Amino acid sequence: MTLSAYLALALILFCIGLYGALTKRNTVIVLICIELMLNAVNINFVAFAKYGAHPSVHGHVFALFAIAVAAAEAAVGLAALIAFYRSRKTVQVDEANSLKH
Amino acid sequence: MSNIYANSYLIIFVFLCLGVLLPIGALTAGRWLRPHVPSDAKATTYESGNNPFHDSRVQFQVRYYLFALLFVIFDIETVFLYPWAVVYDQLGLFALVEMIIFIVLLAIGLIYAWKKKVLRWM
Amino acid sequence: MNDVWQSDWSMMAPEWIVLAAAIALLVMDLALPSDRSRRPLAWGAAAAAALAMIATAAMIPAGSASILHDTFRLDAFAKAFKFILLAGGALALLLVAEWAPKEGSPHRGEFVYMMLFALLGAMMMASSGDLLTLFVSLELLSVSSYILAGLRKTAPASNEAALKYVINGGIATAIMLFGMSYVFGLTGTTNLGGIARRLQETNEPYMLALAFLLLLIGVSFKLATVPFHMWAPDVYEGAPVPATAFFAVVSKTAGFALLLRLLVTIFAAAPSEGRDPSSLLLSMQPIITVLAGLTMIIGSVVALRQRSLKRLLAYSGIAHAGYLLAGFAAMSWAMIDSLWMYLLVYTLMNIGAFAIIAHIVNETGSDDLDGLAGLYRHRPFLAAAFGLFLLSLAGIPGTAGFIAKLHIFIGLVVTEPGHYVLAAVMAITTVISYVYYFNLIVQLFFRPTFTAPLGRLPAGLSTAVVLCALGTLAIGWAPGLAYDMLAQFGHFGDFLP
Amino acid sequence: MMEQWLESTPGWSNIALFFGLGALLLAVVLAFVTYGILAERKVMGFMQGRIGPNQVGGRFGLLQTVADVLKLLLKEDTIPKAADRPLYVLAPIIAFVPSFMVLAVLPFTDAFRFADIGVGLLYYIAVSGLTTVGVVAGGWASNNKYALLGGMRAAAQMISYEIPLVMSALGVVLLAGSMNLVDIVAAQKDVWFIFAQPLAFLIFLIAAVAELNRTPFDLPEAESELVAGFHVEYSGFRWAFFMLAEYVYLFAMAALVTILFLGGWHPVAFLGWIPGAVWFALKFCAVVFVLIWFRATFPRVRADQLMEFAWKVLLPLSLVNIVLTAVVKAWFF
Amino acid sequence: MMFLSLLVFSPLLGIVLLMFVRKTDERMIQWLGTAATVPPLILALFAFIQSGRGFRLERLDEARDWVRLADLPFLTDAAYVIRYELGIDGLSLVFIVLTAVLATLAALASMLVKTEKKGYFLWLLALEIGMLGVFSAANFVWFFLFLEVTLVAMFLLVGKWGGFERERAAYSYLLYNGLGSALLLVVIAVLLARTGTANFALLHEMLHNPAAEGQLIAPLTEEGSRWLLGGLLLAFAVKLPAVPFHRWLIRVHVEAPPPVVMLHAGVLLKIAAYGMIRFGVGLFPDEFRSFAGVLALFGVINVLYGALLALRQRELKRVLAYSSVSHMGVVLIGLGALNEAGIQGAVFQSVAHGLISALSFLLVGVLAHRMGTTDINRLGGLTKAMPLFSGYLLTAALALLGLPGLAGFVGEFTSFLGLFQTKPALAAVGALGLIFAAVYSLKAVLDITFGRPRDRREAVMGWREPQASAASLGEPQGGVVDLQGKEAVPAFILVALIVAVGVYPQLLAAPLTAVVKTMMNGLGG
Repeated sequence: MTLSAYLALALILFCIGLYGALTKRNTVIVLICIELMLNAVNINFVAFAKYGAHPSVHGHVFALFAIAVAAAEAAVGLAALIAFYRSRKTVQVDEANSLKH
Repeated sequence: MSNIYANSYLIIFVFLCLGVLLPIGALTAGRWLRPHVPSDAKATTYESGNNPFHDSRVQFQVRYYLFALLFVIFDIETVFLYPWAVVYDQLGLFALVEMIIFIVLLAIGLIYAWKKKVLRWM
Repeated sequence: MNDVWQSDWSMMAPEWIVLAAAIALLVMDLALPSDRSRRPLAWGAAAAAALAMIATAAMIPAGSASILHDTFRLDAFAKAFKFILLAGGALALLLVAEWAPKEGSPHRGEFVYMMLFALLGAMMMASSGDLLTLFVSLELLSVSSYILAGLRKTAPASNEAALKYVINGGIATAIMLFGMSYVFGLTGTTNLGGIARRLQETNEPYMLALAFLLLLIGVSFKLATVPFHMWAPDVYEGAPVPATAFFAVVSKTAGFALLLRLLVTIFAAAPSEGRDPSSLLLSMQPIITVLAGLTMIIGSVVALRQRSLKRLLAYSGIAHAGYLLAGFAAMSWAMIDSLWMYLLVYTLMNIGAFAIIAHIVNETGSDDLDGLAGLYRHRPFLAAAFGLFLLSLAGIPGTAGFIAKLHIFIGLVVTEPGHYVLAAVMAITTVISYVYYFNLIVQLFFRPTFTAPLGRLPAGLSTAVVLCALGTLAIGWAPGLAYDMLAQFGHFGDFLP
Repeated sequence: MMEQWLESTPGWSNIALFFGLGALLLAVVLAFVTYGILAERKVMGFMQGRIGPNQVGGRFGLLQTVADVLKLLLKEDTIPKAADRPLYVLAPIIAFVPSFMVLAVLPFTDAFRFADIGVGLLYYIAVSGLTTVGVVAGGWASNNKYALLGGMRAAAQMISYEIPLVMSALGVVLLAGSMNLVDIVAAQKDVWFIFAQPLAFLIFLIAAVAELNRTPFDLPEAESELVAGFHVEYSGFRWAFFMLAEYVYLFAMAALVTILFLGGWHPVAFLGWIPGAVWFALKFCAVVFVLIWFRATFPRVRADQLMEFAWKVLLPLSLVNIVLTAVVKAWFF
Repeated sequence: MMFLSLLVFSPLLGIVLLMFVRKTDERMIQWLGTAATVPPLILALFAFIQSGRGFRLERLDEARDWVRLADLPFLTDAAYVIRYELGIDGLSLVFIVLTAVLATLAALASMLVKTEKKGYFLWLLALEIGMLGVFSAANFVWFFLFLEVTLVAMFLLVGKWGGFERERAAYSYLLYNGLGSALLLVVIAVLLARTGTANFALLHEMLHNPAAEGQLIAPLTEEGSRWLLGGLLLAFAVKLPAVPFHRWLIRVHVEAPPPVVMLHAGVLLKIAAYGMIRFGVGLFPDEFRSFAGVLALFGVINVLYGALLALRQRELKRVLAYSSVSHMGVVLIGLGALNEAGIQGAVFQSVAHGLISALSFLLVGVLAHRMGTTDINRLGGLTKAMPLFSGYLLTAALALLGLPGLAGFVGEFTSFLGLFQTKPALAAVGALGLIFAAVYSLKAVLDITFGRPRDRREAVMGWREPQASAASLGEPQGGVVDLQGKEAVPAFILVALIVAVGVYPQLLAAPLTAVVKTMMNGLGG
């Protein structure tokens, strides 16, 4: 019961994140949505580590690493976004269209 | 044991509620007490007495972002350092060596930022 | 913790070499005055990668082993793929040495060691025996790649490429991690072997299938296959050419290493509700097959319309990823063999092509395929080399590309029942690909020149071109060279832990 | 006392109990803020050869702050037309709530403490970081150039100094082997960490001052440069809550310094007969005094010096401190 | 024994030497390029004569380790070993000699090519290597390898040195043949994967020896074999070309430089016939039976369709192109007959058509060079200006229509003889094509040689302007001069060969007999 509640929460968060990441035009929101997805992953890991069929500390460790990596990715993502903003003066994904056949 | 855990977070929740209630209460009380005589002049943005011009949400200096990014990286590293520090006694020499390597890598990152003049505010 | 100290650290020699080189170059780059050329750094990095390659080759005869609680595996698979990764990395670094964008190249130092870090990530990925190391090394590769894509800070195209890469990569990473979390949840361990063993006892076919699909989607980003291929053309076009070459070759190889390590190890013996109850992987075969077919078709058909060389090679890369995925989908005994062979060959021919494109971009500032027109007249050898790479990419016999493709074909039809439809799709898309490859050949040899003659090929590029051309020819006419090496891996019998 | 309550089964009665206790603490804190401000003005007056407040509430101006608060309460509330209204209203609350929440984990004595969580220190650092959001939000929502600049500066400063703060506290965690603040105090039974970790203490103190936005690091509110920083558009009680947050943080930070480095409620050597609460209060007051002292004596640093100091001096030093601590601990213990 | 390798790769010597010749030294290039085609010719003729004296061609077999694809415990030692294997029999020898002869003649005729001769000769020699290799390969993979060499070489030769629409022609050549090759590759891959070998003899053994069937890596069902044969035949049908796939042939014939068309029509098309005989009949005799009727039907369609369209063409190159389609139909008919006469006829027809089309295209090349056009409407009365040329052209036309005593007759006659034995009705319909052949070849040639140069559009109702190729638009080059010595030599040799084969078909039949006999045994009588 506990586990499935966490899993459901994570799944919902993940789906919201995925939906946002795939549909939103504002890059900042897209990046935040990606973070949302990653956080859903962390909930999963921690929930499994505590209430899973085979509880083990590996889940916590994995969550820590996921957090760290997500931060690194966010940092690079923001850096890319800033660089993009400085050259194009926009943060809308659909205006990132200078690269086309 | 588990009660301590649950109760502790209950306390934190209570504190959160109190923290939210106080400003709400105070501001509501203030609404009853304070005068309310709005005018256009009062609602203008304060710019040292000049008439406000332009939008103030201008582009910031990039250095703010740079510091923000640096912060994100270094702050997250504590995710590894804190657990390590807590169980340091039980880990032995290997953990020390490993963490020194980690810190050296962090330091290299810092030196990199330093050399690239990221740390310069002006 | 004693066992950690007593681990055989020399097993990680190639990784140590690359890591040490990366850090040393980083420090040197910081210490050197800013007006000094960074070209020697790139050469040094290429040398380090070559050294690591030799170290890897020296380890081939040794049996498989693992250290650090089976998180780092040095089996035949790891060695084989590291060999390709390092070869690709070294060649791409040669391209970095001659990188000369029109705004100057103030970030060549970064270019060099970010590439080494990415290479390190790819190598660790080939060697990992644990979800965690797999994930972290994947991200080391990915994050470094994002930076590589955006290294031309003042070029809008490069910025856009980096942004798109990050967003797509981030989504893919999240999807894959979500799959990993389910895998972990079902087994409670992150060790790949442990997961495989525990999964045999689980009875959660639907969650497992979901995990599989999530992982597959996540991996398909690295592979640039359907459904996550859309980033490739934009990123390839916008990124600096050496970075593009790196993505095309090393990232792709690493992606297939990931695919095999992750999906095959975990799911080969997992229970399933599908058509083969004993193996989830086999029950998912139809899906992979469809994805492979779609990838091949989309890659080759859309490539027909491209005028940018980098974009063209991006789509061709998608098509090639489709061929590789087809080799994977067949799941014959030749699976890993043929993938290895194909990736090796793909590395050689692709980097060779990118080296020449790098030269054209350096000289003309554009990668339109008009830039190739009449190259034959003033640079006959360059044109001949490019022609060779194109023929090889097209899979014409006499070049390495043919042998690799033949091997995939054999893998496709050797199983019972054979994947004839996939083989047919592959054959037809190959012929479609003739059109755009030969279109370039037409430009090279038939058309008159419009532009000023290109200058001489600089040392780094010519080294890369010569090495790649020799390799392509040698494997084309004496494939025994590569197959003898492949035979040493013993058909990756020790792949499953 | 508290321990029993903590071990009882959670329920509505517990909530009511904790609510009561929390409200009590809130009252204490508000009292502290009221008289802390007065004390600050008095001490500064003394140091600057002035008298300080002496009109309202007797010769010592005991009701001065109360009067100030009442004045704020009666002030008209104005919200600039160009402001982002919801965010503008929300910002002071966002800034204040975490400042109060961090108090939940601080143990004042053996008995007088609230939540007992294993990651107390981490909790403090994490939650206190949220205030930055309120500050930036306030600066941004005001739609005022000064406010925005002040908000940005505040954010930059707070995140910059959070790193050395966190890293220096790591030395303490290393020695104590726990992040639970009670355990950390317990670990100082023999030696206070100010002696075991002098470098960490210095870094922590400096970073703490900067985190509190107090002189010499009060750039976000530098009146002479930015009018009043991020809260230039705020008035009345909205402004009061920014101010309140600042002084609650003063309270919390002083308590934290006491807990981390000054041995909490542990007595000095032979003076064990004095109750722990008194010891804690004494140390706490000493820290507060030092902070006020700083304010009266140090000139404000320049913005560039401020940032570079954090990254180029404090951060490397704290890294060195971590390594040193770890090495020493590995060799000698 | 390196004889076959030497034979196949001897043009390589020419390629290497040519590399060192300056681009501008055209005489030297022409001389060297021609000389380079002589060694294979000598070797091929030597082998031909020796085998005529009873030398056993199997003794020429060569095998060398090349690549071992897999080394798995459950496989036998020989499995997945692809060796470099060359080996010929009478059937291959005939085609090798044809190739060698036509290559030399094409090199001689290459004096008609004026631009970038160095590159031209490099690729021409590469093409020759490919063609020789295709016929010498004793291994499917190497067969394919050499086949693709010809593909690339032809693409470049057509695309760079061809007429006005050369690139289009090159692309359609590439696409059609690429598709054929891809199909072939799939078949090869299946065979290799299932049997573990690509060697013709071993494959034959594996597929037909019940004892060896147990050694198959994976089973090959009857239905599977039928699919394989179907794929094989389809692949070669594209290359032959059979009718729905013939468009590329027209383009290539019209646009390619004449010496290249000589080789293309003379040899490359015959690879398909060779492949059908060698692999279709050789490896899958039982399954071939069920396809024979379809093949014959397609052959008849080819013959009639090609001939009818040839009738409608007003441009000499197109006439010849469609006549090629028609004549390749005869090859299909021979194969479809599936008896000794039929197969022999198919080979005869291949060789004969090779020689005749080479001659025709040589003459067309000269014509285009002299007159700047090959449009029949704009040519006429050449007998006066170019009597020698006209004589040759007439001979070619006569050979084309299958006049007894010339090579064409032997092939057509034998093929139809074969078909009459098995499917008389179909044969009767197909024979109509022969009548058309007489009409279109004579009509075209007589118009050119004797007719008056005028626009005859009004004479033939409803003609649209035939698509004019570049060659038909240019101005006459170098005035109207008759066939000159250098050009007359290849023409003369070709005529001599045509006559020789026509008069003494035993010349070809001798080496073929044994091979065809073996194949008929495989077919079970």
